[in-house]
Amino acid sequence: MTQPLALPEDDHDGLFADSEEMELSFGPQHPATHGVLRLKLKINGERIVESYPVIGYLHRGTEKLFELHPFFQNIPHTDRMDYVAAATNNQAYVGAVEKLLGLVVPPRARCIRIILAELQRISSHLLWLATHAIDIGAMTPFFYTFREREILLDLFEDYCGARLTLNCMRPGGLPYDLPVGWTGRCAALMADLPGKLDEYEELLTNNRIWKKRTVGIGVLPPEVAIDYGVTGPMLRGSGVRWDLRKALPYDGYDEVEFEVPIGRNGDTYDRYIVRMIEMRQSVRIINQCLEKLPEGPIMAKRPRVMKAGKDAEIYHGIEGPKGEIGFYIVGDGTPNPYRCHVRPPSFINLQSLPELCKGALIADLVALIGTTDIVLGEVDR
Amino acid sequence: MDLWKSVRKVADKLLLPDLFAGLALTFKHMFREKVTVQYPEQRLEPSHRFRGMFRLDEDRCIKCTICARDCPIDIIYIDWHQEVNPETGKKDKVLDRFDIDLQRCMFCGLCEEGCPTEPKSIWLTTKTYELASYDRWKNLYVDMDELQQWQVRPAYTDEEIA
Amino acid sequence: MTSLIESVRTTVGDTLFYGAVSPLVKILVLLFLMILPLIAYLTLAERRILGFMQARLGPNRVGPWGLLQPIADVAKLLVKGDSIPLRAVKWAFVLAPCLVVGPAILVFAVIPLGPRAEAGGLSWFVTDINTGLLFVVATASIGVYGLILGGWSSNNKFSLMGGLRSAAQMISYEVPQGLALVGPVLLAGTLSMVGIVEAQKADRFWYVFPQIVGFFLYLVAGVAETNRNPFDLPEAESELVAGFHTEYSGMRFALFFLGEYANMIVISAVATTLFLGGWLRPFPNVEALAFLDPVPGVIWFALKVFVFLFLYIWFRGTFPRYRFDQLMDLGWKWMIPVALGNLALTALVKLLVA
Amino acid sequence: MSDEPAPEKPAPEKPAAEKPVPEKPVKKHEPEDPNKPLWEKDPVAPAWLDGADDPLTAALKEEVGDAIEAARSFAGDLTFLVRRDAIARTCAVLKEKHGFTYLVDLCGADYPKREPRFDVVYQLHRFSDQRRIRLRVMTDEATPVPTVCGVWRAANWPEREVWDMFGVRFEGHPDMTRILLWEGFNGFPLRKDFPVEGIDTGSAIYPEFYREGAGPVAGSGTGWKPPKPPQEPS
Repeated sequence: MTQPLALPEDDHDGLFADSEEMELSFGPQHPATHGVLRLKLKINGERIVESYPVIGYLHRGTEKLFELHPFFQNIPHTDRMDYVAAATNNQAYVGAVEKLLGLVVPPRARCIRIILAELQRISSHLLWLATHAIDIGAMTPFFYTFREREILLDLFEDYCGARLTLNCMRPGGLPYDLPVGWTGRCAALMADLPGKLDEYEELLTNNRIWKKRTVGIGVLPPEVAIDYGVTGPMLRGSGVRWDLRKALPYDGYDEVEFEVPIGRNGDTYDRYIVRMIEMRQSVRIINQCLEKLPEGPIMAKRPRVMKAGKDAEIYHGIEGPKGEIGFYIVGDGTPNPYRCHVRPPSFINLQSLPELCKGALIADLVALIGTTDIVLGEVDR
Repeated sequence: MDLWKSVRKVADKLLLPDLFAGLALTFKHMFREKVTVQYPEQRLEPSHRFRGMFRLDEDRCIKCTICARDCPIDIIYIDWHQEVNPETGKKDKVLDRFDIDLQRCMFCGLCEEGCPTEPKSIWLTTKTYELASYDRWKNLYVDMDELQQWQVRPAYTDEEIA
Repeated sequence: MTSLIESVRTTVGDTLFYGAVSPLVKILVLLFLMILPLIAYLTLAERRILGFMQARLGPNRVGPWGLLQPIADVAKLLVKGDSIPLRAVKWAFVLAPCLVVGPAILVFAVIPLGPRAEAGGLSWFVTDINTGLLFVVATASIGVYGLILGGWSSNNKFSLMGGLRSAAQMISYEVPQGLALVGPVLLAGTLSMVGIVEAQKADRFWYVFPQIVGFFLYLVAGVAETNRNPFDLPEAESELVAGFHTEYSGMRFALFFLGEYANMIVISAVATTLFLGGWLRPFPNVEALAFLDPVPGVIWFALKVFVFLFLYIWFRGTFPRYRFDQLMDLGWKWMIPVALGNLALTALVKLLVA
Repeated sequence: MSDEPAPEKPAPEKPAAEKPVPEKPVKKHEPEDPNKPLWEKDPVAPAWLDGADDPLTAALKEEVGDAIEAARSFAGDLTFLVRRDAIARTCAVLKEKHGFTYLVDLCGADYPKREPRFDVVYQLHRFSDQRRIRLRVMTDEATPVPTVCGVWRAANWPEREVWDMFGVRFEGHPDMTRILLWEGFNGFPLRKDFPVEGIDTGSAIYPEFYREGAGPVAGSGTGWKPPKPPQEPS
């Protein structure tokens, strides 16, 4: 590798000889691609004619790793897929394993799981808001949201000892009970959070520049959204009132009251509003759970070595912050999963990006990457 | 009503209330308390359950190697042999090697969770987070003695280094 | 002070003194004691104020309260490797930063920091040409060549797009900016910068009051001219990585940086001179405030400039970024018609009053 | 996990750190108390049930005939084994007539001991009654599976992923290229015979510097070679 990089003969810098179009490689080292997404763009001036996402720069073979370890050892690996929403990844995985083994989770564990998952949803949405805003050029919400996210992560740290890669759930229940005083701190934050959300909204929601940048950008009609398999806030932003927490309730979500917000036009602004309301609804769910937190065990009775039945297969999906995160697990009678496939919401949602940014400008593209709320750790796994 | 609406629309166009609301918010924040932690001088106390650097208690350890087996990435290396204890005359397991390759450790805590002794003989709850180092093999590959004596973080501030 | 000036004047003779020595000394003082330190500390102020707005502290490690940070920055940028891309157009790549900084600093020649010389003293400006404002507008518009050249010569598509954006943006916004500047000129009846301030003194009010629309237009256009948030499209870091200066590093990057901040100060200084009465104290027509008269004019001037600079930073801390076509919309469809209307109204009023 | 009985050992006080609450020891060989809550009973793993009497099975058998080779259900999810060449038709029927408009997931699985060795698994969702079903298709290395990209656009990337990871090709797919790995990668990593340690990743990263098969990590792999060179997608 000592020889200097040989330059190709003049290739007109990717300009097509007979047209105005230019090829632009957007990423993987680009500040707005949230990691290592690469988009091959064909642009005419600043207008995008065609885009082709290139992914896989963060591929770590997680699904192969799953096959090598017993069920419980895979939980830390799930943390590292969507690394800003580890609790929901854990929840989806242990949910699938529980379904496979027939484990029943005690009510206290279920309630704490809901609290953790909703805290994680808020923290993931806060991070999304921070990066989305900074993509569109508003720098300040980034710091405000991180201020609150820090307190949230402190709660996670108090509970399980980690801030991002939580490893906080086990098949059949939870590894730890809540520490003393945790519920009080959580309730205090929940009382504080709606006011902080108002602050962010004051900076963005009515701001005419923000509206100009988001209203009518990247419209995704509901039929197209369903056709693309888009889930989560993106689907709800398109006006489909579908939330797995309501549709196929898991971990006792049918016992709490909350509303599922939907958008009207399916544009970037609607998705922004949907996520903002979702955070408020999460606060509402957490408050209910803190109120009714039952006493009792936090771990179900489970076999010492967890083995799936021979030829057993299961698919279990939950509502993650970014959409449906599901695990398809095949068992073969050993303690390891025979096959464990992840349905990553970011991966499927990212698929709709070329459709969204057809005819958009480069400036819209960063808004659209922000609004799809991708985490490349999950896209590439 | 239409008139009122159009008046408001014009006022909205001219007076830019939304932009001024944002400006007011950022201006207010200038005088609020800051959240920055001045790191080397101020340090945040990690929570009690914080998963940091490992500790090992060799006397408590029963050499069952469950921690090594439970580790998802196999970074705990344990060798032991049996030896007759001259005092009691019983056969005891003696650790030859208990190494942890911290470079790859992801601090999941499954080793601690799997440990059958009570209290645990390997634990991560040491409230330590300053593990950065200039020499990975020297400082991030810890053996048995280091695990037992390990209690201070590396020197960081000027006074500590001096 | 006065005696020193007098002794120098008698030694070298009047012609030489007023023709060479005094301007040279003024230029050196202006450049090295005022503009460059101001720019350096403006970067620090921006980072600190932005930090305060964002619930954090900003740089506070180098020196007391971080006051030596700009010096550390300059030292860092000076010793940093200065790379030129293999296929860049070298002469243009090297020339571009100079083209940005040079004109920005040149403009200060005609900006009056204070009143004309009293007997035996020196005036508070380098020179007063009777087409001062024209000089300002003309010189400032050279800067855009630097951006375009820098963007084009880097041989990077992001740079190229940044350069093109800056060209379109700065040319578009020069129109409303120029039109907004005509208002005070009409009121003052002169293009000389000193003359405009003196006219405000004679009229006994700042021109911001009759020209409030023009003032706002100039403010917005000024933000756009300096490529600052919310109009920082040419270097929009989330879209174009760093826009026209993506490939620049080390001292060349520092020059672009310098140019941007110098331009901010220029815009603020021009706005101060034309709309806020330059070195005049607030409300020059109110006798009750006469106790403020002993404060030197340059202090008032500096205070007004700082208010503008704070506005720049404040905007950056608050607003999202416009999109390119929306920026053009705003410039051509809103600001130019409004500026023309404002101009017509001003002319009409002036005609009727006279 | 490891609930081995802990030998009692006199141990000094642990440092001030909260420990997880120890799980209650579960005694064995005791008659189960029927009133115990579910989570204290021994877990009952779900089992396969026959799905032939499901109305959907009957309706589907009528519409696509012998395309449905088997219908079973596990833990409430009805699973159809569909004939390979009829999968696109079956999916279209399910979408058009039965309202399964949402393709949740599409993935592959490798059973090397079986013939044919690969499965492609489709998870379908119906919004009207929140019903989920699963389709599976068996295939081998040589035979491509008809694509369902025409039915759901959501199938595009997952099908590419299955090709990438298992080497199962999809007929009629608009863009049958590798998605997570790069073009020219030797082998299919999620196959059971692919070594976990990895292989010589070959070239195609820097074709101007490295020959085919002489990539940057040459020699560090296990020398594993795929049974036959991967067929380039047409």
